[in-house]
Amino acid sequence: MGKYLIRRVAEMILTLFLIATATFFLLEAVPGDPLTQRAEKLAPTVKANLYKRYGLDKPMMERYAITMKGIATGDFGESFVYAGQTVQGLIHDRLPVSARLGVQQVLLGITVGLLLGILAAMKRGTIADYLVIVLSVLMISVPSLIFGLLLQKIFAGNLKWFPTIGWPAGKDLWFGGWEYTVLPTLAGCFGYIAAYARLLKTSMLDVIGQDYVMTAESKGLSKGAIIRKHILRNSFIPVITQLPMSVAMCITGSFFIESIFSIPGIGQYYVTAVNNQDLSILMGETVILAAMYIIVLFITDLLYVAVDPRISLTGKNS
Amino acid sequence: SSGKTEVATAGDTAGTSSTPDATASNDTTKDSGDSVQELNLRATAFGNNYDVQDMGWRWMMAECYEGLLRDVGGADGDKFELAGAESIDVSEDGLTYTFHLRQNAKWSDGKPVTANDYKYGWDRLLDPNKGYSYAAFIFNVVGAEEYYNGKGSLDDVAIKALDDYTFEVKLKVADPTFESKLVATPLYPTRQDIAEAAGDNWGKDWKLSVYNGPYILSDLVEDNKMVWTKNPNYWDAANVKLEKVNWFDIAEDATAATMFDNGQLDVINGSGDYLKKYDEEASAGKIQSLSTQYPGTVMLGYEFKNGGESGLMKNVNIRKAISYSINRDEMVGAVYGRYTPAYGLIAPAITFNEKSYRAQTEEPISAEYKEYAGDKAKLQELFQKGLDELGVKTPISDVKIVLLTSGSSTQNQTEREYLKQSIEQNLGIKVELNTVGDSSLFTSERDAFHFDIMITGWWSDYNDPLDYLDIFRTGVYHSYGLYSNKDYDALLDSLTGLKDTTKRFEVYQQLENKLLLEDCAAAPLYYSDNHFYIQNWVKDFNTSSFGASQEVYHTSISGK
Amino acid sequence: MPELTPGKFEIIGYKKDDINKITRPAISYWQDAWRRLKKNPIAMVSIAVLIVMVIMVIIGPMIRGYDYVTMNVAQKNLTPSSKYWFGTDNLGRDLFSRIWAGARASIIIALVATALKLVFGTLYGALMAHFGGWVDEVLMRVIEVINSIPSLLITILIMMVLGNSLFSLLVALSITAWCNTARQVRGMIKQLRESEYVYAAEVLGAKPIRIIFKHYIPNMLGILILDASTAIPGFIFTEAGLSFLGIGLKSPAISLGVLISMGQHSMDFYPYQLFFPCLLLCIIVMAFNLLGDGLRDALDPKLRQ
Amino acid sequence: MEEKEIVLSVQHLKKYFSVGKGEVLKAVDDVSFDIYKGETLGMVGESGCGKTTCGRTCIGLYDKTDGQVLYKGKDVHGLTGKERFEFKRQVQMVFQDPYGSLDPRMTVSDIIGEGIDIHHLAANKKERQNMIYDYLEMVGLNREHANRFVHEFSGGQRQRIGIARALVVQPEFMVLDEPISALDVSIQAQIVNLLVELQKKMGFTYLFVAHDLSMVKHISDRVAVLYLGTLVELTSSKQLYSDPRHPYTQALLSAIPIADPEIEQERDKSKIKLEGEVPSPINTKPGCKFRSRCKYAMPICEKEMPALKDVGDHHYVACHYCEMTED
Amino acid sequence: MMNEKKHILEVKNLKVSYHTYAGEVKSVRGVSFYLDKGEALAIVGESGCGKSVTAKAIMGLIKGPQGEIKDGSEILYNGSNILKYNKSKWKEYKGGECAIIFQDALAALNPTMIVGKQIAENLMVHKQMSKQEAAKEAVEMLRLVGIPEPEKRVEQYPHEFSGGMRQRVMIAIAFACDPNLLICDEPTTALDVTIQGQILDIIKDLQKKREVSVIMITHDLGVVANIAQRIAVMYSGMIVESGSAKDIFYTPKHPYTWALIQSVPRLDLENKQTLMSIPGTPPDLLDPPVGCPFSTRCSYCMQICREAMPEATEFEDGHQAACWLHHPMAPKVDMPDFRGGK
Ligand SMILES: Nc1ncnc2c1ncn2[C@@H]1O[C@H](COP(=O)(O)OP(=O)(O)OP(=O)(O)O)[C@@H](O)[C@H]1O
Ligand SMILES: Nc1ncnc2c1ncn2[C@@H]1O[C@H](COP(=O)(O)OP(=O)(O)OP(=O)(O)O)[C@@H](O)[C@H]1O
Ligand SMILES: [Mg+2]
Ligand SMILES: [Mg+2]
Repeated sequence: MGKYLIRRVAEMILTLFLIATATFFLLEAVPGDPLTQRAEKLAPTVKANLYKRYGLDKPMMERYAITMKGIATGDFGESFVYAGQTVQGLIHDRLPVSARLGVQQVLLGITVGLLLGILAAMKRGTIADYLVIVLSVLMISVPSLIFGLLLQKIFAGNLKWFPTIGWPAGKDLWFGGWEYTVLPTLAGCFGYIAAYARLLKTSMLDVIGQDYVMTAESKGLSKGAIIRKHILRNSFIPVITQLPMSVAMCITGSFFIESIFSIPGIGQYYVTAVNNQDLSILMGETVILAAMYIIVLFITDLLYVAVDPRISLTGKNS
Repeated sequence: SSGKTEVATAGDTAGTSSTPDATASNDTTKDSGDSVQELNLRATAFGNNYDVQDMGWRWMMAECYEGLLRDVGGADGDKFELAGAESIDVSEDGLTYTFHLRQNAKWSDGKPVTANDYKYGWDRLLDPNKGYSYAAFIFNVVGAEEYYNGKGSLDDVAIKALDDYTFEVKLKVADPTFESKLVATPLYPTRQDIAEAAGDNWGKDWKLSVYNGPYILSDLVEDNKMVWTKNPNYWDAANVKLEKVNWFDIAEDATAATMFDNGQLDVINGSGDYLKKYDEEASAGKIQSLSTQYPGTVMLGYEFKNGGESGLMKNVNIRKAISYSINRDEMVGAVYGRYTPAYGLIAPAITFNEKSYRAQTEEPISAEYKEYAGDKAKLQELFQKGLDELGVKTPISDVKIVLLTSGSSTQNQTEREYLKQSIEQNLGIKVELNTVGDSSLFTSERDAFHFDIMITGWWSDYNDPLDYLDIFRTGVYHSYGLYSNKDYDALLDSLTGLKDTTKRFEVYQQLENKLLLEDCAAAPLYYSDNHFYIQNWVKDFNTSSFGASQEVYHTSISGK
Repeated sequence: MPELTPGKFEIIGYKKDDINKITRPAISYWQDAWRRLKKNPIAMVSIAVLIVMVIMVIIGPMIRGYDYVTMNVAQKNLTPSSKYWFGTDNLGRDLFSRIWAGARASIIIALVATALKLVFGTLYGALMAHFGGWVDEVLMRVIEVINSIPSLLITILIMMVLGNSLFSLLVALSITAWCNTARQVRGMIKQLRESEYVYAAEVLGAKPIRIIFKHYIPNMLGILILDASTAIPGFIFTEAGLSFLGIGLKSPAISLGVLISMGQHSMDFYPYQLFFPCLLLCIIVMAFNLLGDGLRDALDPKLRQ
Repeated sequence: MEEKEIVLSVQHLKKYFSVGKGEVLKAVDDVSFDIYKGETLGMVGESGCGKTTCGRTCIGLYDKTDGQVLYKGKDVHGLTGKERFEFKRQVQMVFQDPYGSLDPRMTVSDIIGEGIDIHHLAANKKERQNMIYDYLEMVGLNREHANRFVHEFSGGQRQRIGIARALVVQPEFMVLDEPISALDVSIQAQIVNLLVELQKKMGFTYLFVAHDLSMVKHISDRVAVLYLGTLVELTSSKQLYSDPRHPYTQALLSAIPIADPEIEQERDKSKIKLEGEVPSPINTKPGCKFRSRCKYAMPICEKEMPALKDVGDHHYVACHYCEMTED
Repeated sequence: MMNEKKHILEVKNLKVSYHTYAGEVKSVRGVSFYLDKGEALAIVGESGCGKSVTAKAIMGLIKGPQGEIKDGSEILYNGSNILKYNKSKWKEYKGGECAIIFQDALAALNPTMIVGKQIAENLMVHKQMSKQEAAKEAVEMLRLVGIPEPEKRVEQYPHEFSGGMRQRVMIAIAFACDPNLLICDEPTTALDVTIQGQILDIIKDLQKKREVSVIMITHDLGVVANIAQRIAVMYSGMIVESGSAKDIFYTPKHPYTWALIQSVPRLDLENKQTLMSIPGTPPDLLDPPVGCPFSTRCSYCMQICREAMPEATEFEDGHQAACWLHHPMAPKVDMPDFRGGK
């Protein structure tokens, strides 16, 4: 186990290094640089000073080395566009906000999605099944931005049940100000509901056809017991596989939600940074997001083992 | 419970809060004196730059900081009021300016605002190592340009603090526009001790700043909310009525409209279809409306270096044909639903001799435009003439020009489609769009000369027509297609030291005519403006062109 | 009960020809799958809807006789009427024509991106499966890296590098999507490689090329078709999302995404400008999804009889 | 037995599979035997003992781990180019699973034609077609089956198609990997009859793998008994059934159920009951692999793997106990 | 009834169809048989003839919308028709009265549940045991079926067991609640003969000890000979012959049974002697023939066989066969004498 952990961590670090490298060169390939805009009206000497200050005057490979060294020491540098903003600050201020939004969306999405999936699988071919299909297609076809605005208009504007914009801060960062989180969470979770409902339905249908379900039936177990004890756990593997994707998506994917509800999260900042070619911030954010993704992948592997005893951590299969 | 909730955005003023004054916006029984002096405003982005010398964020700085003069908006353009200065002495020759500073002006930490603060700010502006782009505002100061370019030293710059409350500046040549530049934030004072203590972080971290304006920036969460509170140390604090100003970062117009309709926002900046809706409400007396001109002109720029991708932009007739093929009236109505069609360069918001410059002179191309307007045959003839002059044999229908645009909003999109189609329909040529998402890519495309025409514009920094005319001087900005005309430059130079206003006015006229009518250096499309809709309980809300676009210095709430 | 006569009780035995007679009709795997699909009303409705869609995106923009590009400012923002069935947009263009033109672009983008994804993903996956060992490891790492970088970043950056064009849009869309196909193909080939009929071909002395084209590809088609039928709505949807960020198509080209993002801005005033493109998007996505479900059933070997 | 031409000679063949993390599965562990021209060598052993692996390694389908397989004197795994190609024609295989071994997306004529195409055995389309028809009829199917897909056929018919596919390249040696175990009795007889008939007509050499001992006895001249990857007994089929030596073979033979209630119920008492668990083939310990279930197990069985020894009349057994009782 | 003993199970005219995209598969087409207490009945027949479907029907495992038990079918368990059972009676019947052992034990065991729980589950449902009691009993059950170290083994997952042990776990599950009726659906097909022998011994042993009635489904006549007292021969969804084991093995009356018995290779045969085999393939149940389903492959086929299904002819002591050859008008044909080879 210890050996396994060490190997896993080494692999993760290697992957992160590759990701950082890929991101760096991808960003280099984009024409223009983050200072073009700012330096436009400057005299040549002053411009040169500015480029020097951000280290953009150095050749690419040297900058690559510097960037990598920075990342290794946890120093991503400061924003090129918004003077004074650092990745560290970002992690401190914005990441928790996005994380709560993401966690709430994914949790709600998965819960409701799974319930709908079970419903659809158990009532296959009935109205309920088709209703779930239609609902899930609707949920993925209508952009979350539109959902968000509609929810805002109806529940904050007309009914005044919830505040229009805002997000809990300070001591409420994690567990307070629920009323502020209702609409954004709702608006963002539809995609997950749809995805998980479909996923679970498919995999449950697979499992229902298995012989051991028939064995369970022949024991005289009730339908509910069969679903709970025999079908669900065996249907979870594809659901777990989907998890890292959702986590990766929920950070950058909440861009629109964050923007319409004025939520100071990482998604909004990320898109702005991309548009501004804000190299240092992009590097930092990408590496952090990737790290999160990789960690979730690792957790997923643990979950696999927890769910399916046939899978072992060290060997792929036994 | 929400009362105890700590929330980054207090969107609860009308939403979930149970405090009576928040929900009862139509509660007439309340005495006006009871109203909470708190104003809720919308912004679409926070500037993230707290260094006045950088002028990064004018609308905030104009309220939280203060310079020698304050720009105050009015019905007929902007006026200057003394602010940090109590009086200004100008020498006979117009070269020496002596500012007598207000002795009761204080920073938010209680320290007095001194002449040295101004000197430090101005010195900083010129510091070649800092690279402030607005340094050119004071290049006319003796020794300034040399110092900035590394050829002189700071000691030779004629900026002096004669005593704590007397600040003196010497100019190289007399400059009637100098005064109008004084309202610009780069010429605001900066506290040396604090700025130097902050070092590299000066202007980056708002918590390190001190303020000398009516309000203090007291809280800020990026992409979310900013809070100003009244500055108790402000010299005119007695006349500042608002205790608190909340700025919400609201990205979507629809969200802002929802909040405004709910009374969660006190002022909204109308645009698109919302203009119509709120105009109706305003005429029904439900809300107040405030619309003013704004010193900005949007135009088509031509590529002068190579004549563009097509090589045709060197010819004035071709440029004119393109310019005249656009029906500005229709465009303004169809694309924006606001703004004023532009046939000149200088926007109506610019005043000269206390009156709108535009009101005093014809727009240069309005007459010639009318000759061609809507007449396809004549326009194409003009274009053909240009082709002939260039010796280009390509039939007009095979001509293809590239229009460079950026931005992804619906308005951006509609705008470029409108332009493309107008030109195509009227001239019978092809217009290809070169569209980039954001402005830094726009800059790199532009600098690579991948266009014939582009959408560009100028938003004035100080209140003088010269600010507009100067942008077309040879080699000044890249942004206008590298137009270069020696005669034009010479004419601009003749203004240096010219104090006679009538003479200056004449030269301005000549310059604008030469630029637009003779050379067609750009095709102006429209002049910018502001449309604010204000809740009835808000009093004395104002707007200005060179200060704060949403001026809340004297604003108060009553009857909410 | 037939009549019992002594003549019927003569032993005649069986005929040689009869004993090996196959009563099942001679149909191919695909015919068989198609037959099953035909029995699935929902899948058939989806196919019908898709056929109508294809016809409509070809002729739809012409039906009303209004050009979907040329503006007519005098007629802007009209509500649906007998003249303009779906109303007009903010430059006075017939929305009915525009919606079909938009759907055309969306569908073409989705189809081409899917094709790119399939081709590249298949090749890549085949490479991984074929070489195995460290090549597999390295190629797998590449996929892992691509998957870990937020796809939004990759998409936007590709659009920036290649410029705002249809081509770059396609590249940007497919570049993150092929990973999944590659993985699937890798898994499939690894599985097929162990299958007895591939061994049989090897025993016969078949060269790898032959095995790939005669055995691997035909046997993966079912999975790939399924992959495609889920990828297509995905692409339509992603393109729509990009339009919201302003990195979709270059005007005057329009897609459903562009129409929806434009419609969103006027949804307070002209909700129909948002409603119709959304509705069409829903119908297309739903049709592809349901067809995909149907295909899964039809192509599933377990349900084969 | 007089000297016969050796077609295939297997010498100390080993085939290990690595099953992740340094563990090896010894599917075939040091197996040696010869196959003579024109004979049928039966290979039996319980499921998973390495019969398929051994068969496949013998014809070069799997790489060997160690040892040697000589086909007509040439190393099967060292063949290249033309020789290898020719080898693939001369040696064929019929697969265990009639459902999995035929590509479901191909017509019968393409399946049978594949060998013709690969080895260019037909000059033109017509000749190819005729060959396909001939072989279809040879295995007892009709011409009209040529254009059908395999899922329309029953298991027995499929297995015939598999045989036709192998026959069409005119091989000399065939590995029959449990060609009947997926079929039910009435069909099994069809296939076995066909195979016997073909052998008589064309003089094929067979390696016949199965775990159904009665069928193996029926078809084989000699029989090899495999246990967990090692050869435990090898002799003529008559000898084996009348005088099994290895305790495993004895147990196996006694356990064959006989389709006769009286005999079967009588025999029930005399059946040798094997106790103990079948050990895992992964990371096996040294010593005799059968010892955990063997009632004659001795201390030496723990330590030393018994070698295959001739106990007379070409009857080979690998067992310490037999060696002792022999002496 | 010819037997004095009360039948524990009686199946009457059972018809089961599956509705597939290809059409209606008539898997079981009117099967009738009975089973007495403590008796072992073997159902033999080739692959796909409807043995498993019959078993599933008895177990109540035929499910809509695909599967359908046709009207008129009756399955009487101790005299009451299980097809008319309500939920609670079903619950009691399934697992409690009647248990089943499937062929592929790995597929039939839940891969994500420890073996002990899978056994205990049954006990908790039917014997109202507490968790602890059930767990203890599960260990005993494993011990009963001869799994060494059962205390340790109950905590393991099915994939950690060998094939034979998995099959024993299945048996343990089936026997946990002392069922009166045990259905074994090819429990040993996947196992080699030595393990097969062990499994059969366990079943026989339990049968003797607890007086369980067993239905043994297989197509291995050796297994049948080993275990069965009575035999039903199925062909194409019907029972073509049934009787005591000796009747069927020594005096079979149906040509299909003849062919079946003859095609089994016997150890006493000549080497490479041609085996008797049944030519051709069984009919497609999608579109079964009107007449006798075996007529297309039967060497004694008569015109009448193609036209009508023969009725069962009763011989001595419950031996029945459905063949036109036993009609008075038919020519006399005896079973040919080349047992196991020509
Ligand atoms: N490709 C492979 N990778 C790893 N292990 C394998 C592989 N092929 C076979 N094995 C293992 O090798 C052993 C022998 O397998 P093999 O298929 O040769 O058995 P067999 O005697 O043919 O069995 P059966 O009668 O079931 O066909 C088994 O334990 C099997 O799990
Ligand atoms: N779920 C199902 N859907 C459709 N057809 C089915 C289904 N289950 C069984 N059948 C059909 O019913 C017929 C009888 O099947 P059954 O499983 O009873 O055969 P069997 O006698 O048990 O054969 P085997 O010996 O191979 O197990 C077959 O033709 C089969 O195709
Ligand atoms: Mg095998
Ligand atoms: Mg069965």
